[in-house]
Amino acid sequence: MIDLSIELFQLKLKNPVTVASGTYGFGEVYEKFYHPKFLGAITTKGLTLEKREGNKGVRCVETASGILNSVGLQNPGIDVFIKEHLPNLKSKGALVFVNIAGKTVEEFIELGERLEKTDVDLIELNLSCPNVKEGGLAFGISPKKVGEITKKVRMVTKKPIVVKLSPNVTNIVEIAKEAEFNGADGLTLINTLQGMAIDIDSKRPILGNIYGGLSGPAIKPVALRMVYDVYKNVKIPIIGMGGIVTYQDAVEFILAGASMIGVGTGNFIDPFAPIKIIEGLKKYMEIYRFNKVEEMVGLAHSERR
Amino acid sequence: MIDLSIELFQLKLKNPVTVASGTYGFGEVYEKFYHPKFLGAITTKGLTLEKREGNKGVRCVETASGILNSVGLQNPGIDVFIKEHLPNLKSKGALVFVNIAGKTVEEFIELGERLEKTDVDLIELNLSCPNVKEGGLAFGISPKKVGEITKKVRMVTKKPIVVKLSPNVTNIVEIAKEAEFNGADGLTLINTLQGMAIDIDSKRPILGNIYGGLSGPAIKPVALRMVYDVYKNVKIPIIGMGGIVTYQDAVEFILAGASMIGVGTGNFIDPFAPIKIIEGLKKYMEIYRFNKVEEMVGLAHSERR
Amino acid sequence: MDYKGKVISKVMLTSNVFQLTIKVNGKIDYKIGQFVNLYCPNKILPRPISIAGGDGEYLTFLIKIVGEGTRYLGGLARGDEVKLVGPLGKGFTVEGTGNKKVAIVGGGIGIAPLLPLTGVKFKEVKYYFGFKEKAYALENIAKEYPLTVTLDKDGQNIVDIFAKDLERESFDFVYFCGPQIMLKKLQNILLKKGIKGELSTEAKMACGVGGCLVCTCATVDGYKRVCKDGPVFSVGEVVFDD
Amino acid sequence: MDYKGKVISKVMLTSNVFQLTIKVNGKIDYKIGQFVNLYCPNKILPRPISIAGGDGEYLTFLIKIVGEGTRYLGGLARGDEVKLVGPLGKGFTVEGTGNKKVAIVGGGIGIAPLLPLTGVKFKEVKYYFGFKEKAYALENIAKEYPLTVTLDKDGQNIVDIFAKDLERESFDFVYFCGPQIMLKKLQNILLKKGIKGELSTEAKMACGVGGCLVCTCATVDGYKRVCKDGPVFSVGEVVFDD
Ligand SMILES: Cc1cc2nc3c(=O)[nH]c(=O)nc-3n(C[C@H](O)[C@H](O)[C@H](O)COP(=O)(O)OP(=O)(O)OC[C@H]3O[C@@H](n4cnc5c(N)ncnc54)[C@H](O)[C@@H]3O)c2cc1C
Ligand SMILES: Cc1cc2nc3c(=O)[nH]c(=O)nc-3n(C[C@H](O)[C@H](O)[C@H](O)COP(=O)(O)OP(=O)(O)OC[C@H]3O[C@@H](n4cnc5c(N)ncnc54)[C@H](O)[C@@H]3O)c2cc1C
Ligand SMILES: Cc1cc2nc3c(=O)[nH]c(=O)nc-3n(C[C@H](O)[C@H](O)[C@H](O)COP(=O)(O)O)c2cc1C
Ligand SMILES: Cc1cc2nc3c(=O)[nH]c(=O)nc-3n(C[C@H](O)[C@H](O)[C@H](O)COP(=O)(O)O)c2cc1C
Ligand code: FES
Ligand code: FES
Repeated sequence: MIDLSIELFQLKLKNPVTVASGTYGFGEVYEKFYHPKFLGAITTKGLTLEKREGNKGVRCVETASGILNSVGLQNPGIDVFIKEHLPNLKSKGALVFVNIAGKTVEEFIELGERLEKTDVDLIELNLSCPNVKEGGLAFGISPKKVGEITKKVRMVTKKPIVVKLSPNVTNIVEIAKEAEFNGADGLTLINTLQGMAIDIDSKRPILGNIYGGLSGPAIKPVALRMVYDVYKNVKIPIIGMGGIVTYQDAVEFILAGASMIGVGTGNFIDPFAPIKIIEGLKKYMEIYRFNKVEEMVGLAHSERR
Repeated sequence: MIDLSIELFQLKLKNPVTVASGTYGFGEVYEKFYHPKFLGAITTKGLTLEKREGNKGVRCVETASGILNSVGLQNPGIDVFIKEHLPNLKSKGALVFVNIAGKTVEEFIELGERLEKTDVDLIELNLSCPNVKEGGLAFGISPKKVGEITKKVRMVTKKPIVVKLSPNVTNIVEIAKEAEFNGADGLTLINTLQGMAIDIDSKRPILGNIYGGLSGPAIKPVALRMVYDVYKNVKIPIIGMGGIVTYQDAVEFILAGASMIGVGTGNFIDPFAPIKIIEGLKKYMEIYRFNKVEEMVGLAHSERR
Repeated sequence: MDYKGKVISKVMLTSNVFQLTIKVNGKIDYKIGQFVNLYCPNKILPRPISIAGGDGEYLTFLIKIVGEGTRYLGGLARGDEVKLVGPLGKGFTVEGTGNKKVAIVGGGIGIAPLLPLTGVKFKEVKYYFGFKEKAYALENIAKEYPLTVTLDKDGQNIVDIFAKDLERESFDFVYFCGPQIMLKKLQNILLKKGIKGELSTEAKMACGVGGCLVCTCATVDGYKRVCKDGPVFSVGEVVFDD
Repeated sequence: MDYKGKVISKVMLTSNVFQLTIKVNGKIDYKIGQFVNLYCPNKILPRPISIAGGDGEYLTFLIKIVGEGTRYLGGLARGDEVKLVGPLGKGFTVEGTGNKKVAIVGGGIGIAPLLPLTGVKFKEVKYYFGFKEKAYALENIAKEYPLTVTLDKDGQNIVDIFAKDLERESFDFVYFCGPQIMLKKLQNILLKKGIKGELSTEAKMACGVGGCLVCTCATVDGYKRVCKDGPVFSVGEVVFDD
């Protein structure tokens, strides 16, 4: 019998499929398509201490097989989330992964403390947002900062912590190791690649924020390479994402070393993508006689078979 | 009157369009489509001191709006090039940019010395090939090495030197500045992004070399961002490339700060791409009343107009 | 929420505006002003398009070709299939307007979401539909829809014409849609006159369902999602750029 | 070098193999064994496809659907346009074979580049065309082409059958094409027997014209480009993987 369930981060997940932070709101808007409980977990939009309005002007452009976004962490603030969104989310019977973004190390600690008292299931440290001026990418490119933040949040919470890494770095393995060494239970990769687009008629950058984060199928080869490299060098599980739309994409990431996968831009391309991926994974495992997802994780590293 | 000619690197170019190294051979194979003299310049495949066979196994996969290649610098060696290919190339009346790749600093110097005695028009230092074990990317991610190699090649040749940068870095601006500081006449960006693909049936990486370099429209937003950032921080001209297929793409790069553009993967998508880009540029300049390419370079940086 | 549509007809109304009628494999119970996401296989994001008419089983759209997505849609022919998701967004308020004198003001392709209002009973209704190009207008649009169309006069656009009428005539409620600049001008006029109304606005979208926050517009209560909290907003809600 | 083709007919020969005939806006003067690059708008790289027949103004292809590019081509219908570049590559040597006894050995879709050899005068010629699936073969292929087709027998593939014939019969020259494993086996047999011949091989391509070096295969003289130095190589030239 094929069993998609997987134990990760001391949690029992129905399946290895989640949604990527920022593409699914707080779980309520996709309910018209399918019940959130079918997902392995829900990952929320990035949350900050205070409410944020996000960036001005155009926030999205479509590019070849990808999109650039520059939302800039618009969110109602952690307290509103805990009071207004979390109870509803938890009542759906889904595991809730909460993505947090601090402007300072202290803010990360504060965010961790506030979540510790709630029933969220996992904390994802967003050390990689390319669309904010403070924190975000500035932290994510520094192995030292990544280590420090991981360690300090680790001290204020017993919940599993996953560190979300940026691909905009020379050496993602070094940063991944630093997170692992400082107590991360897992890693999420990748966040978006920094990019931009120019309107040749107005002759100006299209996005209000000039820069945006590139996501979608275009970046899949880059994401896959990073998952593959990081898997070779760490022992903690990886949540892989970046351009996953079909179950075939998901299988590639699992074979590269992801224990779990996230669907981001894929939700826009097909609102049912996560559900179709779950069904497709089952079919694939049937054909290749895998019983558990764990048997597939990292298989691309083994010798020719 | 619209004049596409541009003076760069102490050279007078017919137009600002070249081909990206490695996608055009040594200029002879595209002759059945159009005469090479119509291009602003031809850029050759990367050359090494000794002949190289390149990588084993599958060397190319198509990805969403991109391709991964892992040729691994297959080439006949600099001497064969100088003896057999260069005279033919020069006889075509095209300017010849030669892309070189050394395994060591000394090899770069040696390559520069050998070219100094020839009539090649420009030397492009490939400090960014992701598909070789020694040199290549290993040099390109180190500002110090980039500076050192630029400086030492500078000492052995009077020809213009352009340094080709890798996008697989945290801070491309820092590396660009190092090249400028050490005497580069220009910069080419970007080389390919490191990526990979996995065959879900065989469960193995598809490329013989596991990793490949991602090119094509998929990477355009990333390339554009890097050209834009580097332009802000250096004074030497930039040859922009990465996903350019149409004249609209070319205009985006010029507005971002490229004085010249290169067509790589675009040649595979449409063998006439460089020619259509030249024609399209003319049309665009007509519509927006530009007389010289120089007037457009970097315009996206100026205030809203 | 997600459907397959079969193209029943495609009529070019001008060189770059067409009317597309599809039959849905189901019934879309829509409110006037709502939109659907039409998927274009040559693009990764769907294209938001207002429902311009139809009973829900049949749907009509009025689409202007401005880029690759709409070009694909313009290439559809009878019998072709198109994937869609909807209805999306908030519609116009049409409850309790039976005793109101309303104006309906549309600019260019902005008339699309307003067209189904032709089926609503108002005490009195006046249409102000303006088009830049001649061909765009009267002959073809009016032929297809049961409308009296007020055309752009030289030098004056539809807002100018409406503003002039406002000097000697009054309205209880105004529905409007069109380019941003028109929305801004008209909203200012209505605010000054104290006339109520609703407008439908646009923003570049990704998800179309409220999940990604790329489609926000500034409002007096902070940023709101055009796809979910709009595209219809009350007069005075949206804060337009300068 | 670059042409527009208009689809004259598309005939499904099996559930995933079809014959495509196009009329070119010009005339492609091709050598047997050469190929063209067919552009598929849903993919960025063109698809290399052997010329399986035609006078150059009309061209016939035999295509197996294996992925998105070939699926697109399989969806073409009469009247559709397709962009192509060619002829590309080196063809088979057919000069001076008029006094030779030849065998033509094809496996599966590998018969495509061999089909135009049916128009060449040889002293004597024997065809060995093998197919895995029944449906793939005889009835349909033979109906379309003037061939005697030797079919796979249970447990034996076409190379086995040919090898058995070689025990009691000899040939001067062998043309062959098919899966890599078949090329390797057959080349070994011919080398051992000292029989000359040419094979057509495959590699993933990008440019198709010799500029990018992604399509190389190992040969006794080092790596060569399949698109430019091949796809036809002499027996003994290509060094196959283990
Ligand atoms: C709620 C909502 C309802 C809409 N209803 C309709 C409708 O009923 N009929 C209709 O024709 N369109 C409608 N639109 C606009 C339509 O969604 C866009 O025109 C379409 O997405 C453009 O896609 P594209 O691929 O053709 O162009 P893209 O390639 O995305 O854009 C091409 C170029 O056109 C510009 N552009 C984008 N949108 C517009 C626009 N609306 N007007 C002018 N230029 C534009 C872009 O900036 C770009 O420069 C609606 C939009 C929204 C948000
Ligand atoms: C010189 C040359 C001549 C050719 N002539 C013909 C021809 O006449 N008729 C024809 O049908 N094909 C021919 N091919 C093969 C054809 O080019 C490929 O099948 C095609 O490019 C696949 O494109 P795709 O987008 O459908 O599949 P892709 O999406 O590119 O690949 C889909 C899957 O199929 C696999 N695959 C790729 N090629 C093949 C193959 N040949 N057989 C089985 N699996 C494959 C891939 O590894 C991948 O897993 C020729 C190839 C070459 C190099
Ligand atoms: C519109 C949008 C908003 C995003 N917001 C966040 C966010 O708040 N926090 C975060 O960690 N990542 C955010 N991301 C990044 C995604 O979670 C994901 O890492 C990235 O998009 C790559 O995956 P994909 O290609 O499947 O989209 C956002 C991405 C998009 C497209
Ligand atoms: C098949 C192939 C071979 C390449 N070989 C080289 C090379 O030898 N030297 C080099 O500097 N860059 C090489 N490149 C990188 C290109 O020159 C270019 O920087 C890159 O492909 C991005 O541009 P594009 O998206 O237009 O292809 C190669 C790229 C491709 C696709
Ligand atoms: S388009 Fe995603 S929130 Fe509106
Ligand atoms: S495909 Fe480019 S050299 Fe053969």
